[in-house]
Amino acid sequence: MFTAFDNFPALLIWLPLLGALPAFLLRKEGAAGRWALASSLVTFTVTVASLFFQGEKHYALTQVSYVWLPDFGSSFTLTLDGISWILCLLNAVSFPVILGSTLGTCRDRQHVFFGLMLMAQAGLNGVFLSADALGFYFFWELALIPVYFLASLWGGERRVQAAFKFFIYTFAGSVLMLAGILWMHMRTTDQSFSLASFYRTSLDPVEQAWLFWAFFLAFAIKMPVFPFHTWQPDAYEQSDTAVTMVLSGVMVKMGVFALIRWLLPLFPDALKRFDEIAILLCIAGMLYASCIAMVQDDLKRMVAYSSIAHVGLMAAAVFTVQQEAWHGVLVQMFNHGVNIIGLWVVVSLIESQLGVRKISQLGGLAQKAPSLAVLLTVIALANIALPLTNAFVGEFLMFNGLYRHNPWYAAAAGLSIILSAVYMLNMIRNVFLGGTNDLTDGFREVSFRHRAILALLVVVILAAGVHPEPMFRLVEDTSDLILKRVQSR
Amino acid sequence: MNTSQMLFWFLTALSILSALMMVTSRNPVHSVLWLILVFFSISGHYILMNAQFLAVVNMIVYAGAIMVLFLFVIMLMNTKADAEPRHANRMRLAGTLAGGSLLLVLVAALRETELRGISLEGPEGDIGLVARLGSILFTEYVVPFELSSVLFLSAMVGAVIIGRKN
Amino acid sequence: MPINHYLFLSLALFSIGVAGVLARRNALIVFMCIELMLNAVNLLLVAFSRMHNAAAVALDPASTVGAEAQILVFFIMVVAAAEVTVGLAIIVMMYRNIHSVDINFLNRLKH
Amino acid sequence: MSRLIYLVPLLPLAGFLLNGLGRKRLSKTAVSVIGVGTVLAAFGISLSIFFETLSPGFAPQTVRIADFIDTGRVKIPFSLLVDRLSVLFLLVITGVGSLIHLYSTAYMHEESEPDFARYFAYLNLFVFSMLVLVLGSGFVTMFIGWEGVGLCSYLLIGFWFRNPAYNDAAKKAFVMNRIGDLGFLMAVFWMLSRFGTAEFAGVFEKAPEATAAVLTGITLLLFVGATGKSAQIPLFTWLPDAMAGPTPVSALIHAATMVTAGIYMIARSHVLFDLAPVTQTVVAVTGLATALLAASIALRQNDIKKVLAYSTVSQLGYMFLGLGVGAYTGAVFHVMTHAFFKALLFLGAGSVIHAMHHEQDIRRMGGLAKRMPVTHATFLLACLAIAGLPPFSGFFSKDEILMAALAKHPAYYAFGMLGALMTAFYMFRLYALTFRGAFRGTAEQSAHLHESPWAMTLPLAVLAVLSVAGGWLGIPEVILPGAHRLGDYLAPVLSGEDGEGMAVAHLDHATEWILMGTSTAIILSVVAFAWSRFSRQVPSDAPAGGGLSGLLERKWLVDELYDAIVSRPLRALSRFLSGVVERYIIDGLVNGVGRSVQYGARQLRLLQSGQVGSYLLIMVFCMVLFFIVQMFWKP
Amino acid sequence: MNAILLSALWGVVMMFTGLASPHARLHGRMAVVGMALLVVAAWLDLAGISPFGITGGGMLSYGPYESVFIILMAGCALLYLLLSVHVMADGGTGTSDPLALIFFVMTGICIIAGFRSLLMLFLGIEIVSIPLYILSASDKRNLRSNEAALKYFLMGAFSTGVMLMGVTLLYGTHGSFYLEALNIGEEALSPLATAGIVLLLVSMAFKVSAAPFHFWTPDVYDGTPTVFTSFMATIVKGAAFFAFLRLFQDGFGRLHEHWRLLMAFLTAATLIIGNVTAVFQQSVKRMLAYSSIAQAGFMMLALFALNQTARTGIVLYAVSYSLATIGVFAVLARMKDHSFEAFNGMAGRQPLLALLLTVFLLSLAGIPLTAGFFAKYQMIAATLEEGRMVWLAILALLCAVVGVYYYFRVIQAMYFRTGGDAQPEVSKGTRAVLVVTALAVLALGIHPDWLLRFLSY
Repeated sequence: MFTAFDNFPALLIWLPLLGALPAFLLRKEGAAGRWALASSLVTFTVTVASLFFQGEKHYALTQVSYVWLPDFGSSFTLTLDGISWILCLLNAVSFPVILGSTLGTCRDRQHVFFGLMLMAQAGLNGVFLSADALGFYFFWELALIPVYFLASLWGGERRVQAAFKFFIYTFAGSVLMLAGILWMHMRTTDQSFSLASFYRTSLDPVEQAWLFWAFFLAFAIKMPVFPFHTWQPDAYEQSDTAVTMVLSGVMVKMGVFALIRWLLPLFPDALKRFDEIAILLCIAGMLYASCIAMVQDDLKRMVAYSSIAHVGLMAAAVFTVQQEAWHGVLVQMFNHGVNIIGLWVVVSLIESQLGVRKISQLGGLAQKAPSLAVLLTVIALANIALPLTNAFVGEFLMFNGLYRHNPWYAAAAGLSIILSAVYMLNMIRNVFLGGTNDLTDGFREVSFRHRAILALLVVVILAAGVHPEPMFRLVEDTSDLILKRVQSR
Repeated sequence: MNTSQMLFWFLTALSILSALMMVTSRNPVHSVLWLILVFFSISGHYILMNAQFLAVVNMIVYAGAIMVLFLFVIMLMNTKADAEPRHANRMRLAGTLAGGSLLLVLVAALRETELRGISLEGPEGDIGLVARLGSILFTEYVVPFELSSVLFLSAMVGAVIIGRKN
Repeated sequence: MPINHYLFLSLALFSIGVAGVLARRNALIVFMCIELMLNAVNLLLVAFSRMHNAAAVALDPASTVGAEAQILVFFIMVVAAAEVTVGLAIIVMMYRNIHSVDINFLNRLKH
Repeated sequence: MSRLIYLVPLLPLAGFLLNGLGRKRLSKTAVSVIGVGTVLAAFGISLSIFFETLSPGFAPQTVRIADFIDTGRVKIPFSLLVDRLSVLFLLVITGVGSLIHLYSTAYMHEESEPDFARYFAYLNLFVFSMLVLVLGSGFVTMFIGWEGVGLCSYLLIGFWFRNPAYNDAAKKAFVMNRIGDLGFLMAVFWMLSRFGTAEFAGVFEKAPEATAAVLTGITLLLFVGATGKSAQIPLFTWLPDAMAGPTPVSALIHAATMVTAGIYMIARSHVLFDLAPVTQTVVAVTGLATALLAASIALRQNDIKKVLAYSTVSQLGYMFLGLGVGAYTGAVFHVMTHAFFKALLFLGAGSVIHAMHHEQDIRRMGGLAKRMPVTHATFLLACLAIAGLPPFSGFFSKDEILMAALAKHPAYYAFGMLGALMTAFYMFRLYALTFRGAFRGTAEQSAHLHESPWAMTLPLAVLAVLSVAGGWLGIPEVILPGAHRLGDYLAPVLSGEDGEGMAVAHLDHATEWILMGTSTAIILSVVAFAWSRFSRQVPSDAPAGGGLSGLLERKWLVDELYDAIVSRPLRALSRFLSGVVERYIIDGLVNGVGRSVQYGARQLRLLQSGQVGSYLLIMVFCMVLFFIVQMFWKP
Repeated sequence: MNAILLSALWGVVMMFTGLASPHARLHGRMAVVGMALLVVAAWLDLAGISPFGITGGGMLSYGPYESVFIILMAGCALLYLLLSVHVMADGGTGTSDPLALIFFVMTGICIIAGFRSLLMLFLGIEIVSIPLYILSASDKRNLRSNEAALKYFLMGAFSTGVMLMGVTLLYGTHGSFYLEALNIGEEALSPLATAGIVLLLVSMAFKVSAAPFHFWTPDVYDGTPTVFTSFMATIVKGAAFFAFLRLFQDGFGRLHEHWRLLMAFLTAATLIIGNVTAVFQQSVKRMLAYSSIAQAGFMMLALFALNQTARTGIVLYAVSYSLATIGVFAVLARMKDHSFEAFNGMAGRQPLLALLLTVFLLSLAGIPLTAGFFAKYQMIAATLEEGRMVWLAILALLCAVVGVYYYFRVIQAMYFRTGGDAQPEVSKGTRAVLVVTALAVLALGIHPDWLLRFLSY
């Protein structure tokens, strides 16, 4: 029976989507932005509220299904379980922050910008909530389109090419996934696209092998995992920072999420054959990206490479199929989103004031903007997983899982802990500390709004770092359920 | 070898020879004339096979109307001598090669058909006669017959469109 | 006459037509070669018509089996006539514009 | 009182928050009160807990505050372990800490108000982290403090962030610590997967079941962590650089407390180390090597703080030597005494630097004894203590370690003794150059030279008392049987059923007396030599020449070596990856796919020649091909 | 049958309208009315109401599947006319004649949609082709139009010859033109019949512009006046595919195994050549010509798979492809410059038009929520259902990625680049029709069930 809770999943998609339409029409200066912020806050409220309507369900696999394409064996099925909830929450938290931080930025065609942003949010929520493969694919693409436009319309000089590369690359991955989805669909006993039917379907090893790689490629490009990552630095660098926040804060989580929700439970036998390759790719990517991050002079590229390293760890941890590693991954998805958005906010504040992102041209900002420096430091420390910040919890569990899988992997991956400290502190040293120069002399403390947003993020970082338990309670049951499925085959 | 066989071989030789001449003639007018000869020889074959109606139509429509139209156009353009440049030999070679290999492949493929032993000597029906064919055309095949008028209408409109002065 | 003779004759004429289409550059002659191909088809159709008819008539003298092939030949002629009208119109139009009927003379549209 | 244990770390945390958030509004007085008050209050509570632990019925207790991580097979609570070892450290940390806080109120008074508040916030945060480190009931909780102190060290070394060199030093400290932390973490993961827990109680209970290889591995990894934090070979180079921070910071963090975290950790997990003799040897050898290396470098340093820094590294090496030979009490004892005299030395140096207007080169000092009597007196006492002369505290603790080392292997003792001699030499070289002879600074410095205010001298005095008397807590059995109060106090924690002093027990008393006597005599002569020589002769300003002394002055070129074998190759590799692999290979492949499509497009379009003839020709050829495939090719 | 009669009759009506009145507007209106009536007539066929009661002697048959297809094609043609009659009127020549030809083409389409006999197929295809030769030649002074017409005509006539030879050879084996008579299974596998099938395959591949028989397509589509290209590339091509599928399913379906390999080759070649060559193009019109080849490659998958999904899917494909392409061409026909650069900055000047174009292009690229996605989906699904040569599906998908490249070039030009001067004059009415077309594209993208259910009666 439908209860009040059952409508929440659909609501989480419709709210931002319906919010997007008026935003396109609000041409008045600033109006669209305020509307979008309000809309995203409503979504946030509803997302949080949905937690309290869970009742007896305990975030276990609850599905709500609407008729859509019965002839295709597809329905509009949504599931709000632990893992989708935490990602929807990330989405709900991120967008007010992103929109709030970008509100006053000078930008032409604001109404389009904010409309597309909300559309992207709807698409992302759809990806996280879909329990139907076709719906999942739909949202997978639909999240991409608005972001493609956002990334092409606003940003650096080479944005069109960069965004296009991003689009084509991810599209290429996702068509392979589509082939895999269709194949799975054929193999289901009831010719259905539903997640449940997919889970029930058994495949022979050869099928599993190629399907595994088809799906993996799609997700690997999205995350991105080495060596499929080259779209990312370009896209991050060239996009408007608000868009980069969406990309790095929420969108890359699509890939990790999909590994857990789709790839591993569907092809457990293939996983047994290929997990080492996948993990090694991820770890190689972590070290590789960390090394490159060390020598980047562009703030955005540096953060981009650091993101590759972090996401690589998450992906590696997923492939270990260790219980607590998965919990760590799920929690870390949220935490990484918060942290990296925080970093981008700071980057965008610097760029908007000085028009420069080159680390070598900056310096001494801490003198001019002490509050900003403090907030950034906390966020940066969270990014390198200092204990009592949010990322520590996740990384600890992930490394733990990796260690249980193979100690040497953990040791190799652990080197990135050191490297991450190197590039993060380098960045702080060269941008915030030291003396000012001609350029940075004119830097002013950032506005109260931005400080408040960053402070909010810092509070989240610390709260989640000191008391991560509620998040574990949220994801545990679902995660263990899926894990059991992966292991039992 | 009876008369009809002799006729067959004669007409066959004639048609192939004329066809080759048609293709190789440098003068378009000669080509037209050779083609008319092909049509005549084919009509001869029709008669051999008791398809009298088609033999007649072939002569009237093809040899009579269509080829005259061709001649007319050639005259209109006044291109007696072939304007084809000499250096088209490569294309000619390729064309001949392609046509030859097509023939080769087809013949090789169809050498061993189930029809191999079947001879056309046999009781002759009357379907090739005007009356019989006409009645079939206007009963069973009246729909396509009527529809073929659309073709002529189109051709007419086409002539109007293309021929009209702007 | 074995049917195969007609088959091969027809194929020979057809192939000569094809070769002509390929080898010649005068639009009119190319067109004539196409007509030759059509006639090769016609000849074969009539031969098959005769073949099937002969088999059927042996059982039923009033049979109309095989007539449809001759009907098709008739339609082919109809179509050929229509095609000739349009085709010649196009060729004449082309001649009017460029004073040539060389098919390779027009090659603005490529790549 | 031990129920209030959580207040001990929380008070400094509260101080951190108050000072940190209110740094723009609070006056310096308020900041000082908060900063010093919270630590002092924590000291008070610690003291009361300490007295509680003295009672015979005291049993170690674990105070569980909350769950930190409890998911899957990983269960990590936030809980604090109150036993004699942790309480001892509490006392040292909060005690020395409050003294240094007090000292800082004067020392840092020149800073602007926000910076002043920031300084105290950092300092309080450090105390909090350090307390978490020692109170944590498991390796993860300890790791939280472990990284926390690293962070504070980073923040405080780079406190004057306008100076790029300081920032580099801060970064170096953090990164080197991180390298060690990775080892620590790996050990934690190993324990978690092997024992299912990282709580001390659980681990120690299950440790005997594990194989020697596992234990050796875990302990070695833990030791890697310790080398980072406690500045041992190979990760010691950050500590001398860390002197970039304000001097009280050097005293508190880089001498008295944080750097001893490694010793605390190993002492805490001595159960594991006892079961891993290979690791013990590694620890001892590393400690000894570090002690000698650092001491030798200190011989030729001219920066007052650098000398003290290398001295710290060297003393830490001694402590590791003690740990390696199983003299855990000795090591902890030395931690304590070292905290007193080294803090005193740093604070004294701070006082000097303060008076000299941030001049740190001892070649520009001299003759300060008269101008700064309190500083001079306390500094001298500290020097005597560190040199290991009886009856000063350093003598007892160092002696305990050396005796245990002798029992293990004579070589340990011999080299240890060599180090002690060097210590005595460079300390009195330092003392003589600073306080003896004639003043060599500028006239301006001379004019302003004065004794420091009470807030600075009071801590000096207190620490001087402790430096002198601190050693009396652990008087060896030879001198006064049953007077090793510290040993008795720590016995329940540090020694199992065997009883303390198993190493010492092997030596007969006569040998001990002889060794003590000779060593004291030699040290005395070295002291006298250094004193007399450097009261008159001042090292030249000329840069170091070649040979051994040049090598020493350039610190054995260790930094350069690391630069050559780690930093530069890594940087070159990164540049190569970023500039070549990323751009041309990986991205090149991706773009290559696109380019090959475009190339294909350019080639394929040529088929579209625009000529009907060729179109038809291709068609016919393909038709022929189809026929061949269809009619003749039987797959 | 209603549809055939009405379209043929209305063609004549259009001819006389041209005689009666020189007003192009009137011609346009008449044509629109006629096409609307054609939709209704086809609907009556579907409902079984056939006032004239003519049967084709079994040579034609119209089930719901065929009728729905005719309705859809007539519907597309209606949209096409609504979008194009103005442009034709502006062309200068009287519009009645081209419009009459379009109706004649519709007659041919109705025939080839319902043929049961090869004779009818031949006749239908000729009725479709001959008017198209004329339409492509309709811009008489333009050498490009001349060239297109000549190429189209010569190659078309050639392929007619090939097709007739195929029909003849099949007749030789079976003694009948009826599809039922041909489709008798393995015993029909004589060399003669096989040769016939190959020849028919070649000629049909030519008609649907499958590589390597596609060479006429880019040149003809490029040279033909844009309004007519739109018609040729969409509705006609869809119908040709419909006939192609009908022939090979109902005629040679039982011999599927024996010609599958050739079909796979054709499919792969078409996909690759169409998509890859389109990448290079500098003119949007020519790009669309190659895109039509690329899309044909996708439709070829239906012929490769030849199952129920393919059967319904090809209709969906034809409709969605037609709608989107008609939409793009409608804008293109109103522009002087057909290069990509001409579209630069169009989003700023004509936001609605740019948005609509984007919808169409996304559909062509096969992005979800547009009809194009489900069209491609059906094709891939059909291929996978077939279970063999899965690589073909993967190839198709990768080609779809290449497709994104060139379709998005237009989107990029419109939204992300500045300059350009394209100011297509689009009336309010046309805009409205374009909106309707776009909505149809979206509706099919969200609920293709609506259409597919009709087809699976």
